[in-house]
Amino acid sequence: MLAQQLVNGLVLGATYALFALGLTLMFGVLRVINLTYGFYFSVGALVALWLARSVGLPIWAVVLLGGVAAGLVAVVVDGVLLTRLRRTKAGELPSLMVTLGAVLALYSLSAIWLGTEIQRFPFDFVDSSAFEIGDLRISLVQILIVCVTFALVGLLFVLLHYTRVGLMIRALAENEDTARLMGINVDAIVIVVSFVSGLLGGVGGVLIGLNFNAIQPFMGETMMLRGFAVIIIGGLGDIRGALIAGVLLGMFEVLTASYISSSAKEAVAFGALVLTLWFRPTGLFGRKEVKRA
Amino acid sequence: MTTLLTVDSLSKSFRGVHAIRDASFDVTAGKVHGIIGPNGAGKTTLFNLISGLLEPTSGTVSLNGKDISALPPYARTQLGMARTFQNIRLFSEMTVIENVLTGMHIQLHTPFWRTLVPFAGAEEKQAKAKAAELLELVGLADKALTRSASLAYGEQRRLEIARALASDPKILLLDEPAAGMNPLETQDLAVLLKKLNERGITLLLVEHDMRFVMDLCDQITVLNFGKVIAEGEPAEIRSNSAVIEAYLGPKVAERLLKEASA
Amino acid sequence: MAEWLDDFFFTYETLIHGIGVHGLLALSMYCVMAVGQLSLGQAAFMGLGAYTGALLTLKLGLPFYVVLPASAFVPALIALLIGGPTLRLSGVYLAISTVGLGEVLRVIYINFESLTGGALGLSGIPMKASVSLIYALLLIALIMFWAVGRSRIGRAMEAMREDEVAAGVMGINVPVYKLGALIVSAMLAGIAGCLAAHSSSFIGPNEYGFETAVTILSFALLGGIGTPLAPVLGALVLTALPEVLRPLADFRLVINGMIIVVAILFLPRGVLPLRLRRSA
Amino acid sequence: MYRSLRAAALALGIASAATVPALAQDTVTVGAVEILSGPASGYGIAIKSGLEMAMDEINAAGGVLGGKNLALIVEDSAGNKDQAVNAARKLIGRDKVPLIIGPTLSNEMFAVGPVSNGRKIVTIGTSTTAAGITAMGDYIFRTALPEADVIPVTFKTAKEKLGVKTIAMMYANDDAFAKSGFDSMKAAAEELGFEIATIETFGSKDSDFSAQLTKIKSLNVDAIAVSALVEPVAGILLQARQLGLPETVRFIGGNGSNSPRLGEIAGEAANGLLVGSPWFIAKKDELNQKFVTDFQARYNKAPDQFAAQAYDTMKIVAEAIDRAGSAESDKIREALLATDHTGVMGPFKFTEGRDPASAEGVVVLTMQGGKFEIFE
Repeated sequence: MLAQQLVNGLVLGATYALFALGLTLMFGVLRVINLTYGFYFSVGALVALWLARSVGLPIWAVVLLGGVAAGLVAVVVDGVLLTRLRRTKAGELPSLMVTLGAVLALYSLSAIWLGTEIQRFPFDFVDSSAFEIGDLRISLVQILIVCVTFALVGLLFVLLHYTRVGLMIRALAENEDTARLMGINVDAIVIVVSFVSGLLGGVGGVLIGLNFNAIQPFMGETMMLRGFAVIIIGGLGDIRGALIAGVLLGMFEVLTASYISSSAKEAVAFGALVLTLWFRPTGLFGRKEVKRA
Repeated sequence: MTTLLTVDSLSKSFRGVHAIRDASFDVTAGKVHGIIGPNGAGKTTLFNLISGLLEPTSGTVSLNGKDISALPPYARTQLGMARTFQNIRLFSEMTVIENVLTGMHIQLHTPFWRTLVPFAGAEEKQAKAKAAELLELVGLADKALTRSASLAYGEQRRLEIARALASDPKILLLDEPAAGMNPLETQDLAVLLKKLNERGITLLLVEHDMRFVMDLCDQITVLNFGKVIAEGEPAEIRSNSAVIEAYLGPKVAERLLKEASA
Repeated sequence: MAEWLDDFFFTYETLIHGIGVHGLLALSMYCVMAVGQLSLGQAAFMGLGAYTGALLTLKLGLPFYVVLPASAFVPALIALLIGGPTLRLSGVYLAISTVGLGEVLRVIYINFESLTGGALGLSGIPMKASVSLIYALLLIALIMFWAVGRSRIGRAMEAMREDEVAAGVMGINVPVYKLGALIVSAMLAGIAGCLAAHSSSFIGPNEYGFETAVTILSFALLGGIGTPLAPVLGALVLTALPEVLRPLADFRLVINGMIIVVAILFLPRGVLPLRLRRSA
Repeated sequence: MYRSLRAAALALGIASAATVPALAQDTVTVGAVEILSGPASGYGIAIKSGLEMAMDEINAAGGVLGGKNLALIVEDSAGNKDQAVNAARKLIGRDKVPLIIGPTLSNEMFAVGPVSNGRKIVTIGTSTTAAGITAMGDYIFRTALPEADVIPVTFKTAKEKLGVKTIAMMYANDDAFAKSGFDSMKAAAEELGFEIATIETFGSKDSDFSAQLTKIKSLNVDAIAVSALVEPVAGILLQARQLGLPETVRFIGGNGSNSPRLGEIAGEAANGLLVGSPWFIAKKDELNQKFVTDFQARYNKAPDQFAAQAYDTMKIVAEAIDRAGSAESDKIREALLATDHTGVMGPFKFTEGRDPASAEGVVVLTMQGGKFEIFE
């Protein structure tokens, strides 16, 4: 049973990490806690669902297009909501509040439009077979989730550290004014970062929708609370931290449910969040950067 | 000749980059002390360390012999330190006089419910009289009820000084007070600062305008790459080879020094 | 009293209670925002007050004049624990940790079944919160905030809201003011929660979540935070609107969300861009 | 303060007077509070359909009290307890109805009950299955069979026909409906002498149940009883099969699983699930057949149990009004207690505690190929 539970924990943790990647990237570069992020997750899954049902596209196309659609939505949302605040240097809290209002409106509108009933991909859409090693069972979708998560972290790392765009993104993350002075087209980089974050969120939505067969407009909202815990524990803006914190959280939740009590499972994420805030507010790997007033 | 402010072996690094390295100097009570240095020398960082907006990596700052390195900014203000900012930071929605009254925060003690009673608050009345006086001093008396965001640039700088004076500081830190001013405004500012100094307020200022610094200051500390490279009276600084080199590069410095000695 | 008036009060009693309670909640939000902070935990503090009050009434049978202060005290204590570490950090930490607080409390309400009734909540709470009590407390809170706003403390709070760093340099003890504001706001939200519990007879663990927190925020942002009266008017409008315009009910959350967006982007000083006048 | 409230009241009163529907003297009006908008509106709309169809049949057959028409005002609660109370207060205070049908959810009923009972207005829940509803007061009735009556029938069938001895239990612990269903399940399991291997909980919005199911799998139980709304139940069924839980382990559902959505989401994974239902569309008696045909013709969709319960409730109410001889709440209450009605759900009486008297009409269903059928 322990082996199976560790697999369960790894898969659950990978979904948390996958969800948190784009969220932490957005904060790391754009300095915004963007609450509309959960909506991109829903958009990815809903678009993919529509493509799979009505157009009949195969899985790889659905994952990709779901991600792209979410990325585009992210760019539009960022443009409408945050450009103005960025220009006036309005700070963290107004940005957080504006995304808060927007996400409430977006979720509610899409719920009115699409209903809140759970939808699922067609039954034969993915091979539901599983590998069996003794008692241990791992399904293809689960393997896909873990692999995609690690692959995306790798790709993101390469993008940030070995490309020109990555260099510009990091310069923007350090200081917007300096980046501008260095001749970087900040507006373009903001669009790139929004798109990549949205894409990550969207891909996460499709894969997690595939695994759990539970797609509906609010699916991003439930993930968002876990996402917060992961990015704070991992350190705001820290991609490696998000991966490790996500996997650890998944493991802890599963092990708590199996060896302590399933009703304690819910408390793990927020317990860890509270402890982090108390003892290590900049996260597991966060740099010390405490502002004083 | 008592020392008011002592900076002792102060260092600050941001993620491995040393912004201030082992800086030490004293500010004598009643003097005007200038800090100069080329762009990026660490002047503003030094100011933020002295006023408590940043925590030093090592070293100490003492005021009147008391180590204040661990104190937050508000506590330093209570001990008699005040400052202005390079990029003006007024409370822009407030009126001009309210900005000054905010500066008096630590001296006022009337409990809040007194505002419920009409005609109460002798303390508030005195505070307003003092604020008006300060505005008079910086030449903003007629703008007391204007929203501060609508002041002209030079006026905003002067309001910042009035606001800083409101806490009755022993030492006033001015971060590039003449930045963005035209020569006439700069001249007025120099007159104002001299007046303050005559009232017994010690001034510590960072400034780019060489002539302004040389005219005004009694003592000058020169920073380059976070290090103190020279210290002395204006005349000494003017002829210091290290300073000239820091500002103009080694070649020009050599030529200038040769010309001077020829 | 005329019979129709009696019927009128009966028909709108919940709404009248609701407006008063929401007014108190809007003030509690105002209190945090007045020092430039954002708490998404007002719903959680409200829930804490509601559960504290309901439990003291139901299990111990304490009189209401003991219950009400107690339901302000417990949230205040939690605010102290949350605010201590997070208020030293940048504003987003308080916002996120208060969201976390709401979740932690929800899990507690659900799991401590013997005390809190779990998912079934607590029912049969006696209706002790009269209209006059609710509105009297709202009035007192308004007057207090008005007085504070006009005083040197109000000036310090406005300074912090505009520029925290500059306010600190003015000698304002920024951390203490922030913590104080959070504690007072938690107390107010707790009182509002207790009043709500004692006017609706039933409370459940899922009522004090994220959506409620955002709704409270939209009260404050609709009115704006220039004066304490503005958020109360915001609460009045947003509470009465779905009742007056029933077809809007489906779009209630959409409207709340849009109000926040529009207020932040286009009306940063609120729909009522008033500013409290100090006599200077 | 009070004076200004009164002034406001006067102002509003004038405005609202115009919206009171002008009802003729020869009409008896009853109210209903149901969820007509928002995520759970499906339930409320089904109930409204059942109520209105029954009302039209009654009026076509001569109405009530010797020729008066029966009328119905349905107010929306949107699934929100405050809105439910506001709606009930409006029905009582402004429309002066003697009786309210609804509200839809048990949570809403817990908020509305004390208000309507305090005004001595009869309130009848048609879909509120939680424990403790009717205990709120003498004027609170329900026609919905509480879970506590349905579950034992299902469990007994599982024991007798499938030889179930050891069970695991799962429920959504943040959901009042699921929790109250679980309480009934636990009581029934203890009553029948089942061995409860473990009790696992989850959140009603969770989508990952692998930890709980892996643990249950290692315990080798005969059946798993699940109390939750249909979405998490479907997720549990799918993941259970994915984790290789053998098909011989039966799932037993509560009222939440009694929905065709289960087959749509879970498909083959739901095969073999058992659930008890107070009503089933394929019940063969003539009354039910006619109801299903008429409903299909009128609304162009098949009725569900909520519509069926509402339909019977409206008929029961009409009969009670006739027996009471007047549309006064107190008299209707007395008359309701003497109900003896045969409807689409089967024979119906109230207990002294104002709950349905018998669970005779309960049928045990099983899921096969995504559809429910009667379990034989």
